[in-house]
Amino acid sequence: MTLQVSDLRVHYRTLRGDVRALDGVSFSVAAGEIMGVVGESGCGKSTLGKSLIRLDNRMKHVGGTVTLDGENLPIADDRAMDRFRFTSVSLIPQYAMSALNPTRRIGRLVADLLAAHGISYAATLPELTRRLALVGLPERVLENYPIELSGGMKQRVVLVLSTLRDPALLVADEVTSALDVSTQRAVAETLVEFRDRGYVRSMLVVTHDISLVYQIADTIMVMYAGRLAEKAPSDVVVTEPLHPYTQLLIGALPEVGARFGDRRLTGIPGRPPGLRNPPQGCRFRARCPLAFDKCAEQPPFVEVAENHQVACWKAGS
Amino acid sequence: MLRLDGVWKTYRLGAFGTRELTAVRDVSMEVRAGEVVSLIGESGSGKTTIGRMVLGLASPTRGSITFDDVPVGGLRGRALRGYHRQVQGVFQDPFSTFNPVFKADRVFALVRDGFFPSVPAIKWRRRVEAALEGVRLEPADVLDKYPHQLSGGQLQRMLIARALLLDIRLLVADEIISMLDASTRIDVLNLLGDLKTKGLGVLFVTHDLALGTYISDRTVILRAGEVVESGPTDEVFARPQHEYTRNLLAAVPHLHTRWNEPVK
Amino acid sequence: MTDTTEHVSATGAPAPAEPVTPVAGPRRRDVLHFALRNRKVVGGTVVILAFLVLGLVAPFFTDHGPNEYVGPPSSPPSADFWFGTTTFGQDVFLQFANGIRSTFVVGLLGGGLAGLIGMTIGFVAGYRGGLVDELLNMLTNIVLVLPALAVLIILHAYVGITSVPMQALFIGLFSWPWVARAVRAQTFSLRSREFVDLARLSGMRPLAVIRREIAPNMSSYLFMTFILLFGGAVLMAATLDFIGLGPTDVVSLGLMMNSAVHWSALHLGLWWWFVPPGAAITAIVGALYVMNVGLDEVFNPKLREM
Amino acid sequence: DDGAATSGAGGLPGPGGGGGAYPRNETLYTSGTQWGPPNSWNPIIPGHAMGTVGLAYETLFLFDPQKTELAPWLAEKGEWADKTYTLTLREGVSWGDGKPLTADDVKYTVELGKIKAVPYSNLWTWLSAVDVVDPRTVRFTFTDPRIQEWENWLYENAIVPKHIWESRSEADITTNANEKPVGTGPYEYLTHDQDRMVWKKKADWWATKALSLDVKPTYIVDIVNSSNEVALGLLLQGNMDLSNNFLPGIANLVKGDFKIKTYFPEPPYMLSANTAMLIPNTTKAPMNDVAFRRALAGSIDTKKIVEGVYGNIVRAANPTGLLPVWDQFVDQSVVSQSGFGFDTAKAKKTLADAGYQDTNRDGFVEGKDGKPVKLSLIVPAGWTDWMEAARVISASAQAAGINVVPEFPDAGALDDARTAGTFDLLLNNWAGLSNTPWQYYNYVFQLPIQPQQFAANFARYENKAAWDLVQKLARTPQDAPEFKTTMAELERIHLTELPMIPLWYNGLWAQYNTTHWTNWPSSAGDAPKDLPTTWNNLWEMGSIKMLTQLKPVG
Amino acid sequence: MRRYFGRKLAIYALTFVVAVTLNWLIPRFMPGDPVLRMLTRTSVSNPEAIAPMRAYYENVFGLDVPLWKQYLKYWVELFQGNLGVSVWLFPAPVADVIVDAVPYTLALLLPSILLSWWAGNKVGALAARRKWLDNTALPVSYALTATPYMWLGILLAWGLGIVAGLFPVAGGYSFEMRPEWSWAFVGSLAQHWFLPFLSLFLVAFGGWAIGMRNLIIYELEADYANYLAALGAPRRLIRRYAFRNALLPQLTGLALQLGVLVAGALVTEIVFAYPGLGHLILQAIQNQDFFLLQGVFLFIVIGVLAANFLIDIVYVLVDPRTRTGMQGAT
Ligand SMILES: Nc1ncnc2c1ncn2[C@@H]1O[C@H](COP(=O)(O)OP(=O)(O)OP(=O)(O)O)[C@@H](O)[C@H]1O
Ligand SMILES: Nc1ncnc2c1ncn2[C@@H]1O[C@H](COP(=O)(O)OP(=O)(O)OP(=O)(O)O)[C@@H](O)[C@H]1O
Ligand SMILES: [Mg+2]
Ligand SMILES: [Mg+2]
Repeated sequence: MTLQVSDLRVHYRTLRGDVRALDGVSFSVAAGEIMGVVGESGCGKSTLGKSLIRLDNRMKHVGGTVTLDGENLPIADDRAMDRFRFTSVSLIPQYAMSALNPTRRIGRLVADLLAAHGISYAATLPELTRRLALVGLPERVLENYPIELSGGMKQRVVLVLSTLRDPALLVADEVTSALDVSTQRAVAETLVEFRDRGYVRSMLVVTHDISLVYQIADTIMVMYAGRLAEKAPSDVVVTEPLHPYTQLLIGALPEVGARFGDRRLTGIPGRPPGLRNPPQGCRFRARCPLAFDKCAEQPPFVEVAENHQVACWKAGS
Repeated sequence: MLRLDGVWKTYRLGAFGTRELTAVRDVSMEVRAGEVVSLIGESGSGKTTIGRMVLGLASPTRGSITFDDVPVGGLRGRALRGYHRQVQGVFQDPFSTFNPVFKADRVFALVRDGFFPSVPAIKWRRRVEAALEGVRLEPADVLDKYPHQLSGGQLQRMLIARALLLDIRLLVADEIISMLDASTRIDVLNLLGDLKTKGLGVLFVTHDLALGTYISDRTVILRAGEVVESGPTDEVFARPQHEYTRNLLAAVPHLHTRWNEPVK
Repeated sequence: MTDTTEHVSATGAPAPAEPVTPVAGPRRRDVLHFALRNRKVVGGTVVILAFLVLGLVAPFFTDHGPNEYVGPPSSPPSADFWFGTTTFGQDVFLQFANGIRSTFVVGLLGGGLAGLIGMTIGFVAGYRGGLVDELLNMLTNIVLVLPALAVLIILHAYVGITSVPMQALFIGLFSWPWVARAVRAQTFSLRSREFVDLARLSGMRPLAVIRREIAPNMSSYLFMTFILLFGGAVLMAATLDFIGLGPTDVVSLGLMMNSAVHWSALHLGLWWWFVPPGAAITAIVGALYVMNVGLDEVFNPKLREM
Repeated sequence: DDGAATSGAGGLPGPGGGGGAYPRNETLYTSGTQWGPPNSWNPIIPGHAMGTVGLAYETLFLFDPQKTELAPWLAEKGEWADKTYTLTLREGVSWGDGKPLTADDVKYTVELGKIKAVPYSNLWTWLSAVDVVDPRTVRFTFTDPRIQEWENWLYENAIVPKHIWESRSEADITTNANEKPVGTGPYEYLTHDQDRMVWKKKADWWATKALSLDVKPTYIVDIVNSSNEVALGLLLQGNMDLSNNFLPGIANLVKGDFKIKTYFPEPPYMLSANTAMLIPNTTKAPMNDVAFRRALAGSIDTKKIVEGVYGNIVRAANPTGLLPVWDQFVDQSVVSQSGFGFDTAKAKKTLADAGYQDTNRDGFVEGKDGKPVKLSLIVPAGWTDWMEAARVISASAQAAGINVVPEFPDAGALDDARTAGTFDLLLNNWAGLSNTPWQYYNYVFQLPIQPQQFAANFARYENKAAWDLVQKLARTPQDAPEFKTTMAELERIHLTELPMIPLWYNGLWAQYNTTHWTNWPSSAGDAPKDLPTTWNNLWEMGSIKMLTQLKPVG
Repeated sequence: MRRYFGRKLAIYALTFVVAVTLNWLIPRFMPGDPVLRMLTRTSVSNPEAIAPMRAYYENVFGLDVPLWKQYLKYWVELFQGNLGVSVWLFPAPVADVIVDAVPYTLALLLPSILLSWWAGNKVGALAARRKWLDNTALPVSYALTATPYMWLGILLAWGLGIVAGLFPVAGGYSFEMRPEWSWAFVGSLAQHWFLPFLSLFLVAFGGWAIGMRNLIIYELEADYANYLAALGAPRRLIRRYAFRNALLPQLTGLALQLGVLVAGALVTEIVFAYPGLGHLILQAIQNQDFFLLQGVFLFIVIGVLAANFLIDIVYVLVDPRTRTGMQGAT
């Protein structure tokens, strides 16, 4: 087992009180697994990704533990985490387009970063060029400034840079959202390839595009309002979802060829609850067609089938 | 109803317009009443530019755009206002279509200021409520609120309601759902579908092929400002003629089908 | 790259930076909430108001003019003359209070005019774009590199600056360029926002679009700009007054320093004559700058200290 | 002001130290003349560096203000014979390059006046010829022997060396900076910089032998004024020996223990240098009315100006406006009969009697036409003492019901207004110390009125009789009994008509620091009585002798 | 990049032409006549002399030819370095007068601009990361940048010069000295230079420190800083990057500030009776010396334009963003 997250709680501090963006999340990711994290906007996906690598100064670790390969990740301690970053855990941020210092040539940037970790740039250069070639970038890009590269190129540079030290875990946050369909496919397939080549052991792919994540992930985890709703192998989530939220979500996705006249798809009525004062019990209750009295109580996130966990009172039965 | 004939749009850039950028090249197409035409293309292919020209927000460099055989480009003042009574637009990002400083229902007040200054307030309010109900919004839910207090879906529906206040015949919908959550998207699409059946013509701009097919009758595929393929939606998707269209279709992620598997 | 220049104002103090975060309605209450809790904003405002009140009220409590010889010459601060007297026996405190008044007038008028010109040019250039933009931009650049004080000196030599409003006018005429640049850049980014298109689809004319749609989105930015312009105008006026190029028929803080120096207050040890006016300018302008930074923190959540 | 008097600007090598320093006890530091970087040593055109005329170039005569008569200098004597004047040069005077001074130099200098751009070109309207009789004798033949004006010329204009100057073109003569002045005087040009002018004593000077006069300072460093307070600072620190600046507050320092002295140890501290006049524009109503001018004159609280504005370093003017040196010519009976003094009540009555009434009850009288009278008194911006004085004048005139408002246009605009006659009231002091009161009355009454008045009669007051008297005065020797009667008549006209209103005498600002040099001119019994100044045009009134009287300390 | 420079140069050239033209125009259409001024100075009292002297001076000042010729001549002479003749310091050529004064002004301006920029940025960057420094340096910086130049000058002159007697408060070097290469002389120069320099330095310093501090805070919030932190880069590296990037707007700020700094220098020179352009400009005004005023103004404009251009070049060298795709921008 590579990553083990148990009962992780991370809040955002605001003047109006804490936003409980992650409110008791437990899951694990196996070695070699690509796990997709999906959910509506604001459900806490990025927070989860960030928590595993770097809490920004507005985030607060409230509870829970994270272990990687059996070793505890001190996620609340910024300094102590430095030992793990880049080498054990790494990140492709949502903002890959602006993640590179605009006034440094890319080669220099990499060299600076490596030097800071005590690694020789010259020694790493062959591997670096090999990986750049793998994602279709010439060695020349190292001489370029970020502004001279297109969005897709920057995205791939960040991908190579983030995985340069073969981290055990890579968090890829919305890496394809800003791209064209064709580039999107190329980048997504590269992620899989990197896993296959062992450049990264496991991966957390955060996105809101279920169709996309279905293409590459082994497991899909559905989040709702700061909690986990369902986690299962991707085929299972897409074909036999158990949580009513997952079901409605999948049902709202039009397929190429689906026509308005033929079959009318429906959305999920209502909006997710605010996370500052989330309701007691099941958080989907207000929008759930199946809601009943028991839902006033928080349903546990339990395994209902092999590798299939759901947090719903109705799902187990 | 709406016709584009050999439309070109060239932007002048740089000092005193010394550099040129052709965003739209020789585009011809047509939107009829009660028909949804989707305009599909990757980023920068000129979709928005076409939409803006149709709305009279930009004028074509060459070629003509006519609405009921009246050229749109030459409309000024009163005539342009008359045109906007019939043709309206809804844009990609609902949050930036509403001025965040003001309450969301200001968009209705603006319509009244611009087109119906003589309608009394009470009567106008009733018409707004009717329009909101037309897009399946509860007036009490959305009136008197600031944009950020409303969801993207609600906002997009308000914009459509705003357009409906004007008895429009053509709606330019520029990526109106790309910023919405999957679950809300479908609501907006369904609404457009309903309006179409009531005779509204829609120019549906999108880069999402899956959504393009859901309500559209005909599809125009655009690449670098040029039309590469157009025809009835089913046909274009089932039998893409152009290499570019085929590549595009192949890259679309399908639920239930992986990229490397044949499409079911 | 133009946009990077907007961080620094003409006065060297930080200008409101970063793209505008429009302040939405209920967030207005937020703004007030944060403003009232921001030490910089509150402190700055208190200082400014205190001086303003002093300038407005104090002259009413005496029956003689600030230039009258009312006391013994060159006497140090005392109960009768709080800030002492000049070599002629004028009441320094009275001059001080009157000087603050003209300081505020210059700040308001000069800053206001510069703001008005800068905004007009910035809005028009940013909104219209194209050739109009090019021309206005060129104008802006020209005025920007002309050293304002040198131009004002030249102007004074030829025209003569004879009253506070006139001084404010000239100062306003030459301190707008950075505002125009900044406003242009902001307008440029706001212009492409879709609510502008929507307004046009609702039959709004360009001027109305600028006034009713674009400007309200920049209100916080414009306010901060005005604060900086106010401070800049005050400093500029003090400089002009000091070198004897200001209006001479009123009392101003710069003129007080000018007189003090001219009548050898430094060597005669009349420190009470030249210390208060400079201190007041420093305090007013400093308070404005501090207030500006405070407001920046209020309007820009990124900078808010938790 | 404690510590202000500590000397030494700190740390710098003191007297005699450092190779580049001027020995302190041989150097005189002065200021008050030069307001900009020294840039011209051409004695012919105005604006030359301090000492160009006086230290380097010299005049034929000096004027002795104590005795009010010319004293021979480069010339030994001069004699009138009807319309000719014969001048004899002193023996043994030589130029800085060793060549002797000759009659040719004098002839050459006078004939420079034939160039229109030379300021004394008008000389040739009443002079007809200059003849060299022998190397030491020159004869001047006049068409109109204006004795007073000629004497004025004789001591005000420096003689230049023909052998050096004759090669210069006309334009060159009036535009050349003459950077290497060669003169007959006791000093030669050493160096200059932006903020200073340095003169060095010449090895031999004719007056040492001829008159037993020896200038004491080896170096004179004249510091360019940037402002009066800088001068005060330097003076207090002992870094300046003679300041000819207007230094407000100096009275306190003279009384204190700062080693600072002035000519008089008590008010007015300074000698008087010129008369500050309030000039009404007599072409405009109501200033064209004598009664109004009289009321205006009586309404002004001169004492307040003297005490409040100047702290007693000036003195109130005699109603005639004649400087104290001319006291012997002031006819006291005329003054007591027609003089004026500050009396608000009387001024009000004068106004009322003349028909000026406050009909609209705003506190100010209206003109005879019933229109409000509002007179602006202009004073150049930046002339702080005059600005204050203008405020006092305005306040006291207003108290008498005359609405005078001070305005401070810039100096150039004021020049324009004065020259073109577009002002109401202004202050002016251009009649200063000179060899003859003729100059004063020429200033007051000069005719004809030109569209532009450059130097005199700014009031534009036309009185043919007075002007005839002034011309008569020009031709009358001072010792003739006629001179006195003509003066009395002019004084009477001036006081009854008041075309210009004399207010106070500006001082011959001079303050000395006695740390390094003593024996300065002073009113004290046996002290020298020369004019203690470096101002241009005053060296030739005997200031040069001040340098021969100084004594170094230690 | 060629295009970028071309454009910049065009703007500067245009500004220059406008400034020169204004400079030429104003004295010719404003009241106040230099010839009159000269006549007044020479106190021409005899009426017959006025006309010939007027003609003579009009010729000297070049005012006796048609306007367009005057304008052309003005340009031609400008390029020959001939700025006309000073009225106040007649007959000195304006160019000479300025050349004599410029070394002093430059000696004040260059070090104070460069040092305050350097030190202000350093301190600002430090303040951005040390709370205690932030709490002390920042208020001081605000007070400094809000201080009118002359007031600080007056305070320094009074406190350190007059009361404490540590520094002289007038002149370019001791009046007891003759220029030469000796330690004593250089020391004297430095001693006279120090206070005016200090007051310029301090005011400017405050502005830069605040600017840098705020910019650094923005930069540290930037995405690239976050990304680097996520990759475990040490704070040192991140701050180095932030500092470098924050310097760019500070550089543009420097260009914008030049005019203000020059103005500050003029006023400071006046307070300290320092023999630079400031004193000249003041006297030129008081003496209505248009030609000198024009000359000084022109000199300042050229100086500011040249410095701006220099900064533009430096900017391009340090900011890659100006080199690509930004040709359209100013
Ligand atoms: N800096 C912050 N301060 C306060 N609340 C925050 C902050 N950042 C995020 N949140 C809140 O935390 C919750 C989770 O945010 P998060 O960014 O993890 O969502 P997400 O699932 O990644 O959404 P998206 O799909 O839009 O990226 C949201 O309700 C959001 O409003
Ligand atoms: N106002 C403008 N001035 C100059 N160029 C423009 C302008 N608007 C658009 N363009 C350019 O025209 C081209 C087409 O732009 P357009 O916005 O129409 O594309 P799009 O297909 O809508 O792309 P997207 O999917 O990103 O919205 C782009 O290269 C764009 O940069
Ligand atoms: Mg678009
Ligand atoms: Mg009246």
